[in-house]
Amino acid sequence: MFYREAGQFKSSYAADQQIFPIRQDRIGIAAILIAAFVAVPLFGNEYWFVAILIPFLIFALAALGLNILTGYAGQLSLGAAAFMAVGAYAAYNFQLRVDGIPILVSFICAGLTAAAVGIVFGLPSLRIKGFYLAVATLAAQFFIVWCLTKFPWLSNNSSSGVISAQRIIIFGHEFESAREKYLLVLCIVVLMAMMAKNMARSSIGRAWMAVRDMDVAAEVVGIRLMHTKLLAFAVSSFYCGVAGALYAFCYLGSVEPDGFSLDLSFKILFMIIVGGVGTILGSFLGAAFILLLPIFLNVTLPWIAELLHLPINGATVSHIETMVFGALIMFFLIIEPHGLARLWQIGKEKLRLWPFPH
Amino acid sequence: MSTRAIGDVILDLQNISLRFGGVKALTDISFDVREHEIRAIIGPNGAGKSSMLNVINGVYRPQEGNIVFRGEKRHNMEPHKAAEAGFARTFQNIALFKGMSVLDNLMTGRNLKMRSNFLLQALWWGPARREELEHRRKVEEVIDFLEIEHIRKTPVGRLPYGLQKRVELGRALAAEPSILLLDEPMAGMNVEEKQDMCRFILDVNDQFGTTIILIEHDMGVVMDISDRVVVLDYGRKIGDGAPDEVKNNPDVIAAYLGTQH
Amino acid sequence: MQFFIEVTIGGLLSGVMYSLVALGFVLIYKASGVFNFAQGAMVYFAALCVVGCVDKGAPLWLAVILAFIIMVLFGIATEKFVLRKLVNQPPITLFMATIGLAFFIEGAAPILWGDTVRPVDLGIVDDPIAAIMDSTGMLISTFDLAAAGIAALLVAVLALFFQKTKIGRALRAVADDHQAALSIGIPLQHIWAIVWSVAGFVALVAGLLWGARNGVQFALTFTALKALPVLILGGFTSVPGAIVGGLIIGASEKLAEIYIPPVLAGWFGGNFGGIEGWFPYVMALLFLLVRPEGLFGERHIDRV
Amino acid sequence: MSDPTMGERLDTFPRYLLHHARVRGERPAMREKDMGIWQTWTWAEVAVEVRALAAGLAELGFRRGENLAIIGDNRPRLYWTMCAVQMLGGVPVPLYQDAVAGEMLFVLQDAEIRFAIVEDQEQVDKLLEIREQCPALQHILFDEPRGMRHYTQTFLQSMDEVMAMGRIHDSNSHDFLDAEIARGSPGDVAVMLYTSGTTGKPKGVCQTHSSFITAAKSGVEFDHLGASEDILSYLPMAWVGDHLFSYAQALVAGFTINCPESGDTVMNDLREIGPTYYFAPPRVFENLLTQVMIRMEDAGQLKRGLFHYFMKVAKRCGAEILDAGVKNAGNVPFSDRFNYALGNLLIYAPLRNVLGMSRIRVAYTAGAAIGPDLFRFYRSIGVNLKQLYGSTETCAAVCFQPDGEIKFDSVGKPAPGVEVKIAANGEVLVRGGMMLKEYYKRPDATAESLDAEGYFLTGDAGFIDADGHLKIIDRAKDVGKLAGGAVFAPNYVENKLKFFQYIKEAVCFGHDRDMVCAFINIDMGAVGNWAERRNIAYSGYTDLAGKAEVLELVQQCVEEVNAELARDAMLAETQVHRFLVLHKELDPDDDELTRTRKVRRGFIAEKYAVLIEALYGGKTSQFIETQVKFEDGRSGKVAADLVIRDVKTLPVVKKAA
Repeated sequence: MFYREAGQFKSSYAADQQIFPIRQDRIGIAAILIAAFVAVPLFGNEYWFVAILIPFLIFALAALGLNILTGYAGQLSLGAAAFMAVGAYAAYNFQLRVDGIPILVSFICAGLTAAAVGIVFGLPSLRIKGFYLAVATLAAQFFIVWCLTKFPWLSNNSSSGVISAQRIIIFGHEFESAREKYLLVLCIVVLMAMMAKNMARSSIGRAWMAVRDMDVAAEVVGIRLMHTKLLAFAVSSFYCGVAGALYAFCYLGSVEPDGFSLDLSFKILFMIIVGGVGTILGSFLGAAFILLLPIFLNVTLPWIAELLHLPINGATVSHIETMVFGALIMFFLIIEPHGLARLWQIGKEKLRLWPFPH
Repeated sequence: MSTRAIGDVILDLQNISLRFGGVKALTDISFDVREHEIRAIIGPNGAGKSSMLNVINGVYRPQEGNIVFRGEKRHNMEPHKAAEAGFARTFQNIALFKGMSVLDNLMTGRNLKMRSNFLLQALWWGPARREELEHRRKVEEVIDFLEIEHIRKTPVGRLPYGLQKRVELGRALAAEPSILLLDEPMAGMNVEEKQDMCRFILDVNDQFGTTIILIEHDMGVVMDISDRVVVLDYGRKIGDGAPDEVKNNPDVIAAYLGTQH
Repeated sequence: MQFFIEVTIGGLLSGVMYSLVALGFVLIYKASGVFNFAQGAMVYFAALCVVGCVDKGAPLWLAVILAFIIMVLFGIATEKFVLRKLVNQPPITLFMATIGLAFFIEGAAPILWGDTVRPVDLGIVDDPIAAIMDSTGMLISTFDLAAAGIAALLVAVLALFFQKTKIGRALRAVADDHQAALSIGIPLQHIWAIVWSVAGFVALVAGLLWGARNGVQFALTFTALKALPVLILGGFTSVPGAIVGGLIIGASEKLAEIYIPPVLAGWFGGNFGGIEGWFPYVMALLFLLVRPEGLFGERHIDRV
Repeated sequence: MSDPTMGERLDTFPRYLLHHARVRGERPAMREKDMGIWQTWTWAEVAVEVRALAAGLAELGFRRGENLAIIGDNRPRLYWTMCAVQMLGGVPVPLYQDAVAGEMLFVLQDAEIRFAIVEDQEQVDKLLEIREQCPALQHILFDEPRGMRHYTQTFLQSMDEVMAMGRIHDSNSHDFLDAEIARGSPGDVAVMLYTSGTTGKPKGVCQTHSSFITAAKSGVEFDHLGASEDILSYLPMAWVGDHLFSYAQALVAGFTINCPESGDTVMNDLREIGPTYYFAPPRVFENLLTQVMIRMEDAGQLKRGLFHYFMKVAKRCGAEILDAGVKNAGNVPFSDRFNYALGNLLIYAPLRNVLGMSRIRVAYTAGAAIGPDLFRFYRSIGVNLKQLYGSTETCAAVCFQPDGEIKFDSVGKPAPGVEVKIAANGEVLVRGGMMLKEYYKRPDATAESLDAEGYFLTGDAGFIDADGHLKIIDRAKDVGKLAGGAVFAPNYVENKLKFFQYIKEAVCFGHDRDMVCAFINIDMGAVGNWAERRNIAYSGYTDLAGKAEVLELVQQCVEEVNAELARDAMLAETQVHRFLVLHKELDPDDDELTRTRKVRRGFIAEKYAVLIEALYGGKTSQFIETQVKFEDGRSGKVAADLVIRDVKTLPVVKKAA
């Protein structure tokens, strides 16, 4: 309906292959970015930054990472949280042990460290597929968290592996308030989302999808499986690693290895299932959904319970939360396996064809 | 029919044998392929035709035999090395990348020729961007050649069977192969689609001088378009030669009469 | 040496329990190609059902029967509301659906039955067997041995069920070839419902044994995580594989837990306990690289 | 504004081209969807290409005054060919690209074609087929080299080759072409378009630069077209309309023409380009509307409800609001304006968008009568659709409907500088700067079509109404007179009847009689539906056509037509007095219709003489039995008792003119 595309013709490949070829999309994205960079910092309050926006962005980044591996390259991973942990601890250690290293460089190094670990655990993917691989990534999940707990050097000898993130200083300015941290995270996430989108529409993205859709055919057209899969592991882990570093530095402040549990990995997996496997947009939608759902339940459940005069306590709410998560996953897989992103896609197609039916 | 000159032998298959566990798929098969020719492999179902193609471009490793390609002798090919050497192919059961558009499927055919690394691609930086646009142009030529302009941006999964086959040929052509392996390119098509496909195959052979090895069930088509024909039956070679020779070969006639389908 | 044997036997006996959970996986995988991540949750749920019924005053035998009925109903419901809707989806999607199912059960079970840790008394004492202790000085628990016996019995029953009954043969037909099974007139949906019920029964037995030993608690769901490496080792489709794999994993993780941390501590200093948590995985992974199809699995050839 | 031509003599098309190359060299002159994107050529680039082509043709020996055939779809290089030929003082002769070889033969021979420039292998093959019979044909140039590798004939050349040759030639002696262009004069023949000619052989209409430039200018000024217009060129190049819009007006106004990727993708390409200026025959608009209606039937409840509701709003006030926007004199109530604005947001604008009509400033239709409902539909959703009137001989530029003065049944007012008068027999006569020079090699025909005062005889009958609008009512030769002396245009009345969806065909009689009577064919689909909704059971056409309810329905339609006719003093006498619904559908297989579905009135009158007698004899019913051919070739008989009904007629309203 609002998509009026008549007259938006492309007279060059550059115009045809831009990220948002439709003018209305470009306007929409510009509006969202302006809102995120200008309006939100101006009007947002502490609660919004700390409890919603910062974790949303960080989880979206982690989901993006997992989506590259699972959604684009088709390699199911149950160990996303472990790579976040690697990122968090690596950033901490780079800050701790390398004198005068800029924090952003630490973040990049954290990502690279996670990427290296990712490659090691991606090696089995050359021989095994499907849930065999999922089991291999579970190995990463348990092994990495165990290592972080047991090797005191990694946490600078703190008890049970807890680390406290250092201060964030960039070009002499300290990012202290939630608003500043939000802006920092936002910049990084927007940049990395853009890069992910670029990869997805380049030869590397096509190679990933080719491997995902039909690996034999991919090999026959000359795509090297090893290189492609390992790169997917590396890039994915890089994204998760940076997300982990931000998780520690911009969100929680101090983290422990057990915080990066299998549950967190599942949560990120749920984000991409709900949001949409194999889409950039889906990572954001999924992260928002999975993050907001518990908040929503926490607000509404007691209210409903009161209405029905049922006893309810915190534990029950968390059980219901788990249950709803599980039901939702099944629901999405059955009703819309491509998640919210596909719903948006369909909605958009409808708007483009309006008033004709889809 | 055409004016292209058939050249020397570029691919020579020597005594190829292939087994799956205890099952013999191919037994001691030898034949050669000359540059620029259209070489057909025919035979009843289960004769080992597809296995033969899979050996040629390295999807299967034969237990015995050698493959001599452009004078270089080796025991087996690797799929991506074969691709680098100029082999491209289509599959009997369409092996397109279902989640991608026609354009993207064809672009994967050019992946081998794309040089910029993923970092440049992530930044959509100069060379990566230029490369992407350049290859898009090449792919558009293939789209134009195969007359599939109208489905350029359609996800391949939504296309009817005949068009999918054409797109798969397009993906192979996008790689600008020197040898094209076609596994039943016309299976399941209606007459009109078959004619189109025949025309495309002949045009490819004629315009680009591409050597073509093809498996096909439709005998009329095979006899019409191929220069030489190999006949397989139960994994053995029972005939080899020009279409007319093969047609009159008693073994071939027996094999076909015995296994009408 | 005696200690080594003691640890090994202890490990083998707990391995039996892993086998039991893995068995549930194999059954479902064989019949429906679904990799059921919810098996662990089903163990927890089944055990909770028994405990819950006992709490409400039912005798143990009745509680077990009630729990079994609940598990059958659960199996039917799963087939009807989840699996049937996901026919023809790729295996990975089904796998993720079972993760969802696991969460659903893990959330629903404590709401239904409460979330406190509760014991279950099967009437088997958890004491060392005197005879063995007297003769060899080794501590072997009566309970472990009984559990192993029950597991062995269960395997035998299942084997008979598969070989001798009509349903069992139908199940095997489905496992071999869905098309073939359809063509001989077996409704696939019934088969799946039955398989899930059988898996529920296996989960019930496993839940009782684990619960009797460690108390019925949320940690039971982790048994699924232990069963995964067992499956990789044994092969996804092999009942004997699940048993042998379970024994190997059980024994080796106990041995690793005992013998490796001191070595590491010697190198790095500190406490390196908890190797059990990941050792089976790493072992399975290394094994995968050598033999991707598992000990008893079938080698798969990609037809192009 | 000062003189934009800066003293140039803009009196031939090549001069216009060079002018635009100078004045707006960087603006797009042409686009073609090719290789997935809209390939664009600026005016400067086009000028270079055209020069190369012209020089190449000169090298090949193309001479001043020669004719050159152009055959192919709308492709930039074929348009360039026209201009290149004109540069050399030659005459381009575009042919219909879908004609078979045999049909092309006459034109090739008649125009003594020595050079042909064609699109592709398909057209080359056609020419090769008839080459023996065209000894004059010496050079065939093709645009698309695909499939041409094995054509070894030396007279076949690719345009690329010729243009490459021309580029060298032009750069070596730039003056040559400049001199050729300078030699051109406005009185030279610019293009020759063959009329299809319903009788006899086609005639080549010679149009000069001057006449087409005059025609183009009048259109451009009439609708204030500027250099920023976009037009989609998809109608045959051999047709005068395309030549006017896509060539003459584009060159005069300097706007952009856009060529679609292929015939199959026109709709999509239309949507992408979103032209600001659009032309289509009524049939295209009708197909589009049908598609809209069909697709809307599949829409969900809500959307369908919205659509129908707002369509009603649009029908009530849409056209008025469009006119009011132009004239600022609307007296549409506020509630309607509000409703329409809402409808525009929800339905009309999105609908225009999906049809590719969002940006249209002016759209024209011509060539056949357009139904008022159809016409009203497009205007009511905000597409400024208008009608024009003209023919090949008059460069399709006699009358245009001015903005804000749209009448559904007129073709508008004479264009600036065009004189229109009505001859005594009702025929429309035209005089102006846009008229043909002559018919090629046919002085007899030329003389026949021009009268002593230099008026062109259009062959159409019509009249000019009180507001000065020209109304075309029929072909002049079909117009008769009632016994009372009133002009009777059967086609006009029949068309009015046929605009009702329930009436498929109508045949009116009345020449030399005292009143008009009609045969009606109902539309099986529409009436069948109508009947089903009313639970009227029927077994087939004959049965349905005989139902009293159906007759009542048709009678209402006829009465509405009568009411409309009564409003026009000129036509009021020709109201339909009596009618019957035929027992069988008129069918080309029974020779009742031509293959193009035109009524063969004479034949029908003879075949059904008994029915006509009954109509005029005042009978209330008549039995008839007719031989018919079935689709499978068998023949049989259809018989029925046809009811003849009298229709209410209205007294003639005498308007004070």
